[in-house]
Amino acid sequence: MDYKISDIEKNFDGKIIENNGNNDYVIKIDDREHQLRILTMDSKGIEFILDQKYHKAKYLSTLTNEMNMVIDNVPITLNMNTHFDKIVYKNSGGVGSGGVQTALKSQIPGKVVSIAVNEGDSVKKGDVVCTLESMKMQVAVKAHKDGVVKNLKIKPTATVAKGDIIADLE
Amino acid sequence: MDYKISDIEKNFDGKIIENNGNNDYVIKIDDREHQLRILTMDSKGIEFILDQKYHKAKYLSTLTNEMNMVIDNVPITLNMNTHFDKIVYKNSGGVGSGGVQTALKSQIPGKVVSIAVNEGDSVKKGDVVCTLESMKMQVAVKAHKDGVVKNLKIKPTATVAKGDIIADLE
Amino acid sequence: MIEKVLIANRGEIALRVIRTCTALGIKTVAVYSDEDYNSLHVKKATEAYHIGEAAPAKSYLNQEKILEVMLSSGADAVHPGYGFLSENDDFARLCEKNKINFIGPSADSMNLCGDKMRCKDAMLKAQVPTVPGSPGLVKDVEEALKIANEIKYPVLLKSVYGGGGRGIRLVTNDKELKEGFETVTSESISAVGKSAIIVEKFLEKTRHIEYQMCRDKHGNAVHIFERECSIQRRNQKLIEQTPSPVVDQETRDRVGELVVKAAEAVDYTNLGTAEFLRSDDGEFYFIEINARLQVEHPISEMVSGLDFVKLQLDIANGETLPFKQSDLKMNGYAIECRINAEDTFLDFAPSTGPVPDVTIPSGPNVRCDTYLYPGCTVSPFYDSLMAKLCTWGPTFDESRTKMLTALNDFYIQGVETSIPLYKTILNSEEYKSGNLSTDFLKRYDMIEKLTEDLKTEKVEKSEAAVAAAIIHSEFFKNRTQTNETSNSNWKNKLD
Amino acid sequence: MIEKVLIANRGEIALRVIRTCTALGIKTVAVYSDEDYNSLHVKKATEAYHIGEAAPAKSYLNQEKILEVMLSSGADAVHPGYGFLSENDDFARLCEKNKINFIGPSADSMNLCGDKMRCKDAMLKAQVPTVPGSPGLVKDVEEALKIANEIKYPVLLKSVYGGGGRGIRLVTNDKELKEGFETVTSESISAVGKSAIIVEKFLEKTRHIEYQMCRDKHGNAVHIFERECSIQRRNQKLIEQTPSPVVDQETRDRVGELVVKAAEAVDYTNLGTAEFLRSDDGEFYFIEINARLQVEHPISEMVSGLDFVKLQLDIANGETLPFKQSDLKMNGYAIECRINAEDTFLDFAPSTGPVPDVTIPSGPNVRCDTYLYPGCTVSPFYDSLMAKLCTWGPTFDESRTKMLTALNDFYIQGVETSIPLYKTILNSEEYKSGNLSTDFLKRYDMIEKLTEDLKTEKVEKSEAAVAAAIIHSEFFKNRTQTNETSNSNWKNKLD
Repeated sequence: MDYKISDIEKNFDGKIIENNGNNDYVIKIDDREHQLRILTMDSKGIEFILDQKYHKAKYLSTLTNEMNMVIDNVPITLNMNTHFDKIVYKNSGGVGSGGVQTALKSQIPGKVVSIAVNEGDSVKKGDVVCTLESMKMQVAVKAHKDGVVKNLKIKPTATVAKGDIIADLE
Repeated sequence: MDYKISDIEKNFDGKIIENNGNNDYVIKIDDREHQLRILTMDSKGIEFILDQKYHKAKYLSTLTNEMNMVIDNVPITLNMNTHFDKIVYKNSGGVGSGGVQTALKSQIPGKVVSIAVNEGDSVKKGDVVCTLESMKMQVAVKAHKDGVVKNLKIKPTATVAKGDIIADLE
Repeated sequence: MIEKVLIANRGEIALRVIRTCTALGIKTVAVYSDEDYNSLHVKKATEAYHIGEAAPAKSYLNQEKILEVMLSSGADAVHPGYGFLSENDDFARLCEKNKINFIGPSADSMNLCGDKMRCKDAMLKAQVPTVPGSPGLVKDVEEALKIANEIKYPVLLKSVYGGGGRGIRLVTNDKELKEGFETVTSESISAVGKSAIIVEKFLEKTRHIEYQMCRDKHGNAVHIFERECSIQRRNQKLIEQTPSPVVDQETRDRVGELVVKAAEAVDYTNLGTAEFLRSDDGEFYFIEINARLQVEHPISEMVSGLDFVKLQLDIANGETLPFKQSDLKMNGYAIECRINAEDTFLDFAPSTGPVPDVTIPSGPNVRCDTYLYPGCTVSPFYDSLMAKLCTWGPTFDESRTKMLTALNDFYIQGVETSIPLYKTILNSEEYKSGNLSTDFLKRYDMIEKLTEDLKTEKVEKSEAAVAAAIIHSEFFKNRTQTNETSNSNWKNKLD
Repeated sequence: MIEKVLIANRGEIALRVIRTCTALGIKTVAVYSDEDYNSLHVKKATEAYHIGEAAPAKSYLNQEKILEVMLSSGADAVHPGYGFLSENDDFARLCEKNKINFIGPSADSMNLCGDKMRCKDAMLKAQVPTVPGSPGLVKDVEEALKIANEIKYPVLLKSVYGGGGRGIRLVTNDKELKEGFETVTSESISAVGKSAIIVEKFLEKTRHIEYQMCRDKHGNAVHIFERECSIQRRNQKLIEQTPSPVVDQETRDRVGELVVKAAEAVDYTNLGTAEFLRSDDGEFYFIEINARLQVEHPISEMVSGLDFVKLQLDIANGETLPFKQSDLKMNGYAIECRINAEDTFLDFAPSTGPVPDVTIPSGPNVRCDTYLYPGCTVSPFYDSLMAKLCTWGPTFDESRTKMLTALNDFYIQGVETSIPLYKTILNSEEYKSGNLSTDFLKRYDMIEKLTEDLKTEKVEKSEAAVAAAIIHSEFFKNRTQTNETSNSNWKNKLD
């Protein structure tokens, strides 16, 4: 299996090569063999000793090809596939045909204190679309691309969650 | 429902008299009414505010008429019945007819280091039956009654758990 | 004698106050909003009363409701914490009127501290230096020129009606001042319809250094040393330490005497803080008084060995300070990191929500004041401070390395935190050498350094992460098979 | 310079050593038995090696196996903790031979400290007072009578082959001595076939007071104050505190000088402890040296501000002590409670097994050194010490009340603990007034007091317990109904 870690160039090739029972394994990552012993494991996480070093991982979310984990308190996103090159190709193809998303999403949760645009307005990337308040702070939500405001989804004093769509910019 | 707490003479009469929804209740214990709000609850425990005071209980074990809990770090055993007098009567009747148990149980876990008796020996209450080792300490297990040793269940170097039967004293 | 204290606050500071009261056998009354039913301060207090909706105005700022609880619960004193009503002199007066012991300064003193112009006046009279500039508004450009030449350029022209960077201009000579005076006046008039300008010396590479002050009701006053709080973002303190690397004993004593004068000048009682700017040439300028217990008080507790909440209670009880200035000795080095729920890479935007899991660091000389527990929630209604992580060491470096270990141990699931940034800062040569200033983050490109550090950390953990992923896949493959064949090995490991 | 330390131990002391090494950037190597795969010291070390079966002889006492790991892991030093191999001079010699830095005294010094007769001789030569009595064996009843009259009655007659209270007799006059001499001789002969008697002064209401000693490889020595450890059961310390309520500065200095002499007398290097008995008339008598870091070292760290493991590493590295005696100042009051897995009501019998849940107390000036975590196991193979709970305060009473709060917060599910007993002791007038002695528990009927306290606690919690039971019944009644009717209120509360 091929593994790719976000923000790191290098790919890793990893597999189990021996199961010695009693929760002891030999795994191979690229060209090196490692001793691995599972201490505890359930669907939420694993504690193990890799060679002579203890590690603790929590699985936050797992999809077929992507896994979010926190290992030794460091958050890491892994992509995996039996043949990694294909996936990279497919993904970049997808981005090419779809272009930048139209939906402007809020990156923070908060209460809407003001809206700077109306439907149909033209905005440039970086223009303020609305201002949210959270934890006594006011934070501006800015346009992520040039476009015309469509489907403005928010109202003053309404509450938005992280990831909620503010409007479409078409 | 009647409630009896071990080591405390007093009985308590308790019931719910109102369920106001939103996890708010009015309960009555003896003659006093109390406001109760559940904060969290599952099969293992409950957090609640009784009048203006927070409490946290863990349910360790529950039988039909008996409940072991730890409330605010204090372990408490409750007996409960719709009519408590009957139970007291029944229990004392049971003890009267059955007498003291014959089985001598170990009150600690440990390894058997020596056995002071043989089957068929007569022992008096307080005589040493065997010695166990645990945490580098040697602890004597003493006869809980006069009797003749029957069914000696232990062997030197064997391990016994807390509550295991050492022998019957008949 | 105070026997029952209502704490008109929430979060870690409410817990802090409860802790000392419990140890002293004093009963505590917590108040809580709809958002805080499951908060620790509710659980730890002797009694807890619900006071209203989540929005502060409807609960923690609701003076009438809080007074009602004080009276019905029989509390004889109130601790305001920081924020909320802590510097509201109306509230202090309301308590005074109802014979509730307000644990803090008198309403009059608080009012004076809160009025920056009157407070500055009081300091000038007491000969406590403030930032040089016009004593009040300047009436015309000629007066501005005269003052600028007295206090020396560069100076700032500020419209008192401005704010947030508007109506403010930095000028370095007479020509720029003349132009600037005009611009600031017109900007201010166009914005708010009027203009009123003050002139103030512009200080470069300033440090924020503050002094803990302490004065009883009999007029005995001491300072309990300084704290340096220069590492900030948007004027919000992030990391504090004591002693300051630029305050030696001579300076500590000299400025400390000014602090005692400052406390006397406003007839301050109880604990408070006098804030100063220190310019790069070593001069101290008074800015303002924080008329309350401060967020960063734990580090001063660590180097003084005193319990400040106990001291507050004793002073509120009318007791005399149990020590003189000469009895107080500074012992070792303490650092505080404010663990905020915020996204460093999103310009410190707030991050809120459920926290399913948390690991709180502990150990000798590690102190963590926090409201976090596994399963709690970081609410968007209140401020972003989740925890105050403090460490102490007999040397600065022992305190710093202890902090790094504690930051590594601190795990908060579900929200973004400032922990990674602090690791980068504490590892930087600039921090180690005490090269601090209020523009520290920008001056030394800390956010860029952080990006690099995070990448390095990922590289270090990559093999272990791949190993965890391999086993996870194996686990699910096996689990599927278990339905048919018995695989007790894996089964045992399932919870 | 030490760069990688193998810790030949387990439990809380292994964690303690790892903590300081991590802060100093020194790598750590843990070793573990079959019983300890899931122990925290395995998880916190840089590397961890399995060394054998659960029984100590097969793992933590297995010198060859531990040496093998030292060599293969590249460790350049070994920390023995306390117990296990820590006072085994063969092991210290094995390390010396293999050029591994043993963090402790030299093998020769350790050997001398471990031989009580030779050590006592060395102390007498150095004019450190020991318990008065015969210098060695007495040859007959006449010699015994002579010595008894020199050192004054009451005296103890002890057969050196006795032990556990056998072959020992308290006598108060010549007549009793003559009878006693005969009885002890015959008891000893009937038990072990031979007799050899020593005479020793019997001390009443004694206190156990010990001194932390510290000496570098260049002969510089200091004491780091005393600890009083009088509260014991079966000669095992339960509660320790520093300073001792009966040691004033004059006494501290005077006995402290003896301690430095004692360290020199046995050429002691690194950290150790000199134990004394203090008789009711205020005299101090040397008993023995503990040639290692002690269990109760945290309270001395708290009042001295020093990190003892760092100090050990520095001394092992051949560094010179960074302070003189006059630099050391005692600051505040510290208490330690040893949280044991034992049943107070079953004559302190061990209690072992899984610990599904645990809450570890924390907060300012609370330190808890422990291997416990939710889901861990208390093993029957090792000693019963689960945690060392320590508190500090600027006054004794602040330290004591802080300890009570921490004991209340400490929750350990699954095993019996000594926590309730400590609450009773710390609340007693006898403890508060410093009325300590090694027979404290019996003298003041503490077990009976505990029984009363536990009952009171139950009475206080009875209404809340009944309320919890009522709701529990309702919950199960409703859960049964939920199958038919929708009861969303209850459903929401189920996890």
